[in-house]
Amino acid sequence: MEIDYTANEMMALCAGRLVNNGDILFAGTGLSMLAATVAKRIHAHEAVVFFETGGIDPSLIELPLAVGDPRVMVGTSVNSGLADALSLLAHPKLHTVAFLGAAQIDPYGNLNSTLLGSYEKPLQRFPGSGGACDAASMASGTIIFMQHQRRRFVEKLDYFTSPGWLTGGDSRREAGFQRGGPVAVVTNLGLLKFDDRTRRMYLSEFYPFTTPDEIAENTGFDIDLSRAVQCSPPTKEELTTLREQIDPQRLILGPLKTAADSGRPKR
Amino acid sequence: MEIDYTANEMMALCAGRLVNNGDILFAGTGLSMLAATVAKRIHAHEAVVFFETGGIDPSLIELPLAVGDPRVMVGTSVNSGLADALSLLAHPKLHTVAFLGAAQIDPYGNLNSTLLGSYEKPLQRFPGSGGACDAASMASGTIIFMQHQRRRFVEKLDYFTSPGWLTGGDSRREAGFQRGGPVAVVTNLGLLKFDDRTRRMYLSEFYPFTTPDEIAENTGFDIDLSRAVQCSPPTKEELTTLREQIDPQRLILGPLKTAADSGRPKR
Amino acid sequence: MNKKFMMAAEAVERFIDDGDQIAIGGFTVTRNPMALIRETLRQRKKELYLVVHSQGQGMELLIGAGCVRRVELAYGGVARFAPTGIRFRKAVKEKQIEVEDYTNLHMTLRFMAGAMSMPFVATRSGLESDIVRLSGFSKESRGKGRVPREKLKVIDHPLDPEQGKVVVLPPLNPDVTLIHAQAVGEDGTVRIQGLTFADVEQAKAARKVIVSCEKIVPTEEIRRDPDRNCLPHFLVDAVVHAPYGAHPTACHMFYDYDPDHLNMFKRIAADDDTFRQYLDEWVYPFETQQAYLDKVGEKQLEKIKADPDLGYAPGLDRR
Amino acid sequence: MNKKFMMAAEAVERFIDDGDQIAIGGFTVTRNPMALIRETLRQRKKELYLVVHSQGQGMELLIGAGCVRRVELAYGGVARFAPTGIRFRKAVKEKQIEVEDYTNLHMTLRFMAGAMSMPFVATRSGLESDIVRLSGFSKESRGKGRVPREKLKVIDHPLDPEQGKVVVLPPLNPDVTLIHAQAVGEDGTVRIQGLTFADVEQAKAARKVIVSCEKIVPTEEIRRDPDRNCLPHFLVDAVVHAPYGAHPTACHMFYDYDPDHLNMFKRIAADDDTFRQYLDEWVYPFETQQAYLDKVGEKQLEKIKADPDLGYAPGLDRR
Repeated sequence: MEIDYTANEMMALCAGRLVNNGDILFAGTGLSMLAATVAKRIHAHEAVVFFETGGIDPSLIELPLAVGDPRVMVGTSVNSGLADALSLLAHPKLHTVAFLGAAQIDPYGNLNSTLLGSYEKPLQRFPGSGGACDAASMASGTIIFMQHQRRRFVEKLDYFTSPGWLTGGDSRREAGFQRGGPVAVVTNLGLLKFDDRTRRMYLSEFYPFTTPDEIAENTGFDIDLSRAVQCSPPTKEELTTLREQIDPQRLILGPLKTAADSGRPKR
Repeated sequence: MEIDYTANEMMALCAGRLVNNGDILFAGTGLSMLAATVAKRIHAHEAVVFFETGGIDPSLIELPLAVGDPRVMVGTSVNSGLADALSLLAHPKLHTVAFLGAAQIDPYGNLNSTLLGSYEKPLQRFPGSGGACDAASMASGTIIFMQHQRRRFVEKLDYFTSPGWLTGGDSRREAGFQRGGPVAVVTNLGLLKFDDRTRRMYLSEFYPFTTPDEIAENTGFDIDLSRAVQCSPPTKEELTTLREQIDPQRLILGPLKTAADSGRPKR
Repeated sequence: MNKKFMMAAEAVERFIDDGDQIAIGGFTVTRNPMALIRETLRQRKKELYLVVHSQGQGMELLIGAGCVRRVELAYGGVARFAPTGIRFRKAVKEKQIEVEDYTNLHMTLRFMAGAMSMPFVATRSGLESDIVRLSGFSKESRGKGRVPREKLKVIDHPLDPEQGKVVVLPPLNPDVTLIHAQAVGEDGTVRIQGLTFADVEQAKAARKVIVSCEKIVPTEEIRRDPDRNCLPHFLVDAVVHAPYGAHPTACHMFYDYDPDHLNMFKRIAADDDTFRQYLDEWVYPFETQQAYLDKVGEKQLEKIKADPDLGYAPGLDRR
Repeated sequence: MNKKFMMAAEAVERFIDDGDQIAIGGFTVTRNPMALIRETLRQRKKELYLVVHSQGQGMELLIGAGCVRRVELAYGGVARFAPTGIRFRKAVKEKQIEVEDYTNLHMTLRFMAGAMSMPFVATRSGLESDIVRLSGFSKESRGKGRVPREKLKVIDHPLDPEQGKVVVLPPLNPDVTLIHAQAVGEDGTVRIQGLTFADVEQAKAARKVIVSCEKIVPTEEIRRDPDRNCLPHFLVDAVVHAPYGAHPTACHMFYDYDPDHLNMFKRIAADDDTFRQYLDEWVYPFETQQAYLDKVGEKQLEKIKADPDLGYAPGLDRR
């Protein structure tokens, strides 16, 4: 490898490459903000970032650490509130793409960010939907960040927080959703997409420092590897933009170690 | 009569006397604004006036000629819009009183401000509800201004725009309204109220320059006159406030002629 | 310059089609998007389907000039200048237009539902009234084009039957919304000063949005104070710089309504011939807003100019 | 002085009762009404029923100190400082509180419905999810006190069956809403700067509203620019002047969140003993906001002070 990079950097860039010019991006903090920002700087100049809290297209001079951070209220087009911002997700004239994360994902991209165990007897509590279920229900598409671990990629969710492709096929539209569904899952090992017909997850790209087999091993359900290709490593431009312009303090990127070190989940 | 006054002056003051301190007043323009303002200046200092357009408690340095007049946007507590303002009407912690006018009224205070004839074959079109039906549906009470004429006080409305006491008795609450109903009708001849039990209109006060019989003659349905007393004429303070402080240009009060002249409807 | 910025002629030609459902911002005598409406008349748009709450002078011109087939509204009047809109009244009586009545809250909630992608919206306002009981559009038109399948429906409260009946209303998503604002940034961000009426909901509900404005300001300037802004740039399709673009209606902080013009209009509006003369004199000849303003005259514009503290023209003779 | 103005101690004592349903404004690490919440802890209010969208530090204290019995929420976390609220997580696991989950849009719409007296509100968000399928409160509690008869319901679209299923949600009308604002006029008019989150809807929906604020300004001043105001005076029941009243969360244009305090809290929150020590050190002793600020210290307040152009503290070490 000519340039050294971390798994976090690869994830941010891999997700950023999925953004199209003109997309209206519903971002959280963390990697999603890096992905959105790097896409805007490199190839999707007219993409717009907004936050569920009401900050629409902020200048983001400093990286916000929360979607309610005062840093999302500066240089915006409009400072509004939750009602306005969450409504944008569903706006028929916008192509809205939401970045989401979760504790668990199933083969159809449905997400759990609420709890482990059962609703009656929770073993572990997470924060809950926030706006995630809203975004998953109403955006034109979602891009999901996950740590790639068997206990997170599960056949059945402990709690179904946010709708993906439901049970696959046409089930999402039949349930009453007017659009949307997961576009991709970006993990620390690779990029997963959903079959156009069955809507089941398959491996689309594996990072240069992983293998399809390693990914299958870390996935808690059967996953189609037949379409997998190697992901292009970060370009110099991508890495420079990310490191020097977007997160120079590595607040989100974290320590600079090699991808091979940082990318593999600890088990 | 010691002080000369017009029917319009009598109407504004008579309605103003019905306002209680702390009432939140939904005003239109015209007489309702005079009534609200005179009440605020004389006895209901903490009453608040707001407009359906979103102007909440404006200073009203000059009289607005429309509820969307830029004069309702100055010195307000909040400049908002229709959604916010119309929602205030129903606010459970506020005692909201709405001033309304109409083309027709029936014995239970239901109003028509939409048309004469039928919906299929209108003979004459009026502006329509605007916010009147909303106020009649949701305010704690309504005070209605009318010109007292047989063709306006009718047994059956040509079009039912705004709900009053419906068919009387408990019908309003049974229909699903949570509060409200007409408190009084202020006309150029007198003040009419609604029986606590039957909710049918009766004559409460006749102006010094009219008689109960004249009022009955100008009412298109049977009206109970048995409870009628004479209305106190305007006090000097009331008239001075109205003429000198509120409408010195007589934009709404109109020409200064005696009540006996101006009060009687032309037939 | 941002490619959204264009002349009224281009905006109306590109974004308004015959038969479109059109929402109009403003209220009776304030912030009617008159420059855009005059251009719509000039381009002889036909069969328009207006959806408004309380519309005044703008609707008078559109209906009077024969551009309109259908109207959903709560109120048609020009305040004290014409408590019932003169051309509106005439068109209803002569059955030139089909009308369906709602209340201001109904229309506002329907725009809000459209703006927020709510499937429908519920209220208790209007129970038992003819607004709820009677439909103005024919059965045959129902469910076709933009005419909603049902005007509205009265249903039992779905969560708590003890709460009785409620009215449910369909959302509105007009083809085009026309509004007039005080300022637009070079990026397209919109700022309205004073009351917003339902302009924001109307614009957010629309498939296409045309905004005319008093002034265009640099992006940095409009974004220095985003608490005051009401529409993000990416929801706006066309911006037309039109000083005095609401004349003869008012624009808070810029100018008052023009009582002379509105009184003159009132005198001529009832008669078809004098109304046509009005259009020939005040509407059709002007390809640009500037040409129209030259016709109005500097003296008149000065007369209605707003006091910078009050936002209107104090002492203006409004009789 | 307006009789609505009072100390936090009086406001909490007069307007919050044990068992009340309480809405809290702000969002995770911003504009949590902390001064009011600390006073609520100090007065040992019990059995509170919180209704929030995304609540952070304020809910952590209320739950941690045992003031809370029930919560309806969409999100319980303090952003990067505690992606899941530490005391919230613990209380759920140990079944000290009953929880019912919604989404941010659900909660916002429910507050909006309460604020606007809509009988209920409809959305497609959450169809097929466990948020819609599962209820967290027991059957026995349903319809009692403020617990809605139904958490929500999935129904067929009442106006157009072709549009399929929709979720209908009950309005919220909390007993009390607590918010922290930048400024309140001497008349009680409230101004929030920056994002309003759902504070305005929460306040309008409430039976009683307590507002703490950074500064009190003359009535003429706050009414000189009413476009910026968000709550009319007559909807506000108590105003508490509390500079830095959102600390350790942020208040746009006044101060940033306090990373030192929040990191310290994160370290002590998981353990019941150290958490109790925190309360004894940072909450219970202070009868006034000033006493609390003395404890925080001038140096720390200076460190988080906002830059007047940016509204936050640039370069603040936020690790």
